[in-house]
Amino acid sequence: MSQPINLGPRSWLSYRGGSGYLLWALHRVTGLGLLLFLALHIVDIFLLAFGPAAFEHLLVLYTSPPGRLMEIFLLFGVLFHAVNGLRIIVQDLFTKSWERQRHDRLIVVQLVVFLLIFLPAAWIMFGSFLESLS
Amino acid sequence: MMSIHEHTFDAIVVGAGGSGLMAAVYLAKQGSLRTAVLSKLYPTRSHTGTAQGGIGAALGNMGEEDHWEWHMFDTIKGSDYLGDQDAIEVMCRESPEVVYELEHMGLPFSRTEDGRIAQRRFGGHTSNFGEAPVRRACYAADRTGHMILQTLYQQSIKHDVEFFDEFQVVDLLIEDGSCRGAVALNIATGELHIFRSKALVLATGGYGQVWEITSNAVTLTGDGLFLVARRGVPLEDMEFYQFHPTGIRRMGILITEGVRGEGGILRNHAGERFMELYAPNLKDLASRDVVSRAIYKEIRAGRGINGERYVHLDATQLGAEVIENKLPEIADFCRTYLGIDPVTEPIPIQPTAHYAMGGIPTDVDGGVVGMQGEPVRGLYAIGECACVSVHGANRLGTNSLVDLVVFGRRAGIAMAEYCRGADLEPTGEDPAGRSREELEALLSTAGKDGENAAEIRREMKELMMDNVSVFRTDELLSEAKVKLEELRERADRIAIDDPSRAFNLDLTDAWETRGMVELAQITTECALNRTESRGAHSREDYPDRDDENWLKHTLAVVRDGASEIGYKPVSITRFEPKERVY
Amino acid sequence: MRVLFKVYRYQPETREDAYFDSFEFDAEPTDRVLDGLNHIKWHLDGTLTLRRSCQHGICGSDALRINGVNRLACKVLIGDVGSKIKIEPLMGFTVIKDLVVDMDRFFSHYRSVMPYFVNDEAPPDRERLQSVEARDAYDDTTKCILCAACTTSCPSAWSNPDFIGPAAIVQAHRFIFDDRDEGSEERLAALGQRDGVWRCRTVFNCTRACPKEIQITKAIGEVKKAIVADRS
Amino acid sequence: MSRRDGGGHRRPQGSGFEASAWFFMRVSGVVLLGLAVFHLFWMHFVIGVENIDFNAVAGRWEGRWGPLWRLYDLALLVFAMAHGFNGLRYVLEDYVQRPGRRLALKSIAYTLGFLLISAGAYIIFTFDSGGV
Ligand SMILES: Cc1cc2nc3c(=O)[nH]c(=O)nc-3n(C[C@H](O)[C@H](O)[C@H](O)COP(=O)(O)OP(=O)(O)OC[C@H]3O[C@@H](n4cnc5c(N)ncnc54)[C@H](O)[C@@H]3O)c2cc1C
Ligand code: HEM
Ligand code: SF4
Ligand code: F3S
Ligand code: FES
Repeated sequence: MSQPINLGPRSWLSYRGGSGYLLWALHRVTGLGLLLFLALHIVDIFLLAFGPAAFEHLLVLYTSPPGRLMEIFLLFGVLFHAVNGLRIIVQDLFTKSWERQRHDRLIVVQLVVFLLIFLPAAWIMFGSFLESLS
Repeated sequence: MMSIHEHTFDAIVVGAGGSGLMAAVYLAKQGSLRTAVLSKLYPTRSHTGTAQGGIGAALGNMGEEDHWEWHMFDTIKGSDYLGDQDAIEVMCRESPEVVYELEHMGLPFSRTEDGRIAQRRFGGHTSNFGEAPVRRACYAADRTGHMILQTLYQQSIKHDVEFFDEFQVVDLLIEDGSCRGAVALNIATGELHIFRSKALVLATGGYGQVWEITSNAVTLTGDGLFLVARRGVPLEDMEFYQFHPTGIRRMGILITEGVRGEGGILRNHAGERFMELYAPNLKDLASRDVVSRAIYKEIRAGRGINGERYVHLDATQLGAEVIENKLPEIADFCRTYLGIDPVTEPIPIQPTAHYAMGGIPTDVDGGVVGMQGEPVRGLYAIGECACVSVHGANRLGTNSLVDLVVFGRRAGIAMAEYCRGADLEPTGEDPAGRSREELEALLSTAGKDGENAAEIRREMKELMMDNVSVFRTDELLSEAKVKLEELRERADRIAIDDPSRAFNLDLTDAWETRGMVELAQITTECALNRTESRGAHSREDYPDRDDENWLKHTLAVVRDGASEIGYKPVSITRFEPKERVY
Repeated sequence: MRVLFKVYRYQPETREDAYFDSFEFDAEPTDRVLDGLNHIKWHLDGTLTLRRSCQHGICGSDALRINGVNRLACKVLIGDVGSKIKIEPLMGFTVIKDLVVDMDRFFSHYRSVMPYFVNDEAPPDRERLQSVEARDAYDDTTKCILCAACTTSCPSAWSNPDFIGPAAIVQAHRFIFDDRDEGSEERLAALGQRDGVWRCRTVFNCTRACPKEIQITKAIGEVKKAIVADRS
Repeated sequence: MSRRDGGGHRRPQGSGFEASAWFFMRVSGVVLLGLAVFHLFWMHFVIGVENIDFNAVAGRWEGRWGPLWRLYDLALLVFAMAHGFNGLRYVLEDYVQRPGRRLALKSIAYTLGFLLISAGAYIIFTFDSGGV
């Protein structure tokens, strides 16, 4: 008789929830991304067991130009997830900060902190990316 | 063909506002009785939730002396001596007890410094028989009604009350002087349900939608009133309809009297505090009919703001703190709908149709009584749709909430008692037949040519606003009578758009429209009939109160489409009628 | 001003699929969005179906998705949302017809937190005393009108219908932080379950959606802390 | 309808696992903030990715501070994995509603997590460059 037409990922994406919604989605994506990277990382470390050749064979992955680019994404992910995670922890500690205005202000602070660290670091990494090209 | 479902209960409550829920909680507390609550809205959507200012009880929590007798006197005076004093005595005596009971149910009243229920001033409430304003209105910020509704709904859940949400009662099974149940439309499916019962209480609220500018919800269409009227039960004092002085201009959204209770002042175009003229003693806190008339007079004298049909309610001297803490909802309304900040700017207001003093005549236990004072067995009425009569010709602020809980409780107790001694009476063949025919006929108009229900409502609302509101004359009322008859005929030819069964609000809107036109007619008829001015009923052609001829209640019963009028004496026990000055 | 309403329609008795209908007409910027919808229903197309009652943001009937976010149609002015207005039913509930959704699950979650005052001691003759500060501790959450705007804005509730949702937590908060109430242990136990407060990922959509401006995420945070404190 | 659960909405009595998980996410988050960010900083800006090779690892794990580095890396491994896999569990709980499928996916995730931690720990404990 009735159909749940307003369900499903399409409508989820179209909801205009604002900054909190966006940050949450990014937190989730970066968290999962980090997990994926970490799994990979453990695998390559595990290759140490098979001696230098096996290990260093895979290390090219990290030093190649695409690897250098990925590194920037990695930094973005770790940094964003860390700063956002820290904000959540702080807010959970001081529940009052979940009030709307305070929350909005904290998000601005968080973005500033994130950019202050990320931009210079990314700049340096971008430099080594350019180097790796040559 | 609609399919029909049948249910049997001991007691049925129609309407889940403050009064209905109070009765339901009391019925449920009796234990063994099977009780059902039918409501066309989810219970928490009921209009009781919009009540703002407070509930009156002589608790004397604010360091001022107060007595229920003073409350009784104020109520009687406020009613312009038309209220039944035995009933008023019951209400004012029981109100402290019921307010404590609400608190014990968890209602989050605002508090005084020493932890007691906080109280504020309200229009017409005085100490020592009219001497000076007294703080009697118990409040929970400015959402007292919301908290009452929520608390009672919570208690209903706690006591396992059975709810039929979004079931609209469309007929009452009243036969041979007794009520045997009701027929309801399950809005979600469009199916009819027959509910048989030993006792049934109507708690369907007011009918403010009859007027254009109103504080009432679009769903306050007076269903309970026209349902009983159609079954030959009289309606009492329908000419007394209260216009609240301070509704937001054009929208009618209510600005609680609590604003004036906290010190807000009415001002005309020149910035003058004009209430000093009309009520030198209580000024802005005079009773509502007095203030509404004063505003109309200012407007007529060209002293409305910019010469237009409104004046200002000035709350700026209250300060930000009082406004944010004690009147947060009001501040929110002003910001949302008017784009103004009440802390710094005056609020544009005009009188708004607000409350029906009249209704289904009952005794002090909610039992419905007929034309000759004979009880209608098994039928009860409480809340705004009932007329006990504790409000007489004009209700004091805060007294409706008292009325709901005091008489809701009494009716609950009385019904339980009645159910124990009574048997289920049989209903005739095909009890849902009438409703089915009526609704099927309306449904079959879907998509055909006919009158638009919304257009009929619009014309009726404008007419009632112009002709049957704060000031009335023979001429205006007679004109309204003729036009309403036309509207009623047109209402018979309504054609709807929506042919479907499930959630057909087009259908119920049309059905309600017909009922409202009938109520507008009864109101006009009674107003035309009463040739005096008393309380909210103000006849310019009969400006004085006339106790000799009119110290009596009107009873109107509809026979063959026309109202017949009878009378009932006023119960006067303690306070002899006096001139009413504030 | 000229306005264009794009309204979600679903009329299962006459047509199988859901679709959008457009209505163009003149309105005042100070009109409520609900006034626009009423105009459509009353004068353009009587089949349009939505719940509404009080018309001033108190009854909680008309929470809808307006231009992508949950709002009460009677608490937004047309002038504030612009001339193109898209109206959809609340997300995550089954649609019954047009803008009307089935609220059963919402109320069943509400009921699951014991949303009523519990104190079995015999009450005093007069009121139970409560200090102004103690009363303030739960003032905010008493404002809830059960409109469901919050729960249906929450990604956690969209994907997981068993999550009791912010509205039920708000209702529980109102009692947990009322010092007269004694049922909190049971309430906290219920809220500590898998589908209780821990499903809240602090997305904050709820707080932004609440028409009564209740600080919902804060209330949820307070409940979480109370549970953790209760356990340690 | 029974009184206390008010309307047939029954759920299993919990052990407070979710509360602990929530708490752990906060604690591990703070710990990781130190460990992971420092790790990243060290590897990228102190050592430099281009300089990392088998010898670099050996130098770190077998040098003067070797045991401490191993401990550090073990902590990082365990915390990051536990934190990350609990995060993955959250995501699965949120999006996988069918009980059977949810259980299956969670089992796979836990197994994977266990394998990864074991592999990482194995290396950390047993690494021996053989004196290269
Ligand atoms: C804006 C405003 C502010 C107010 N402020 C105050 C105040 O401060 N103090 C005070 O004392 N009074 C106040 N009042 C008055 C008071 O709130 C109302 O008179 C009172 O709430 C009416 O309650 P009730 O129980 O009679 O009905 P309502 O609360 O109106 O409920 C009516 C119920 O009947 C149901 N119903 C109606 N028709 C049908 C049908 N056909 N079938 C099934 N169910 C039906 C509805 O669903 C609803 O549940 C105020 C009123 C308004 C409008
Ligand atoms: C750097 C310091 C880190 C901090 C401060 C941090 C903080 C947090 C916090 C507080 C949460 C909980 C969010 C919630 O309960 O809603 C979280 C979730 C998560 N974290 Fe981290 N984290 C960090 C590092 C990592 C790392 C290294 C990984 C990858 C292995 C990771 C993966 C995840 C995942 C997958 C989630 C779940 C996301 C979700 O539920 O939406 N985190 N993090
Ligand atoms: S918390 Fe706010 S949004 Fe949620 S139901 Fe209550 S009033 Fe509506
Ligand atoms: S949107 Fe949902 S995740 Fe939490 S903060 Fe609000 S309940
Ligand atoms: S109609 Fe009541 S909240 Fe909008």
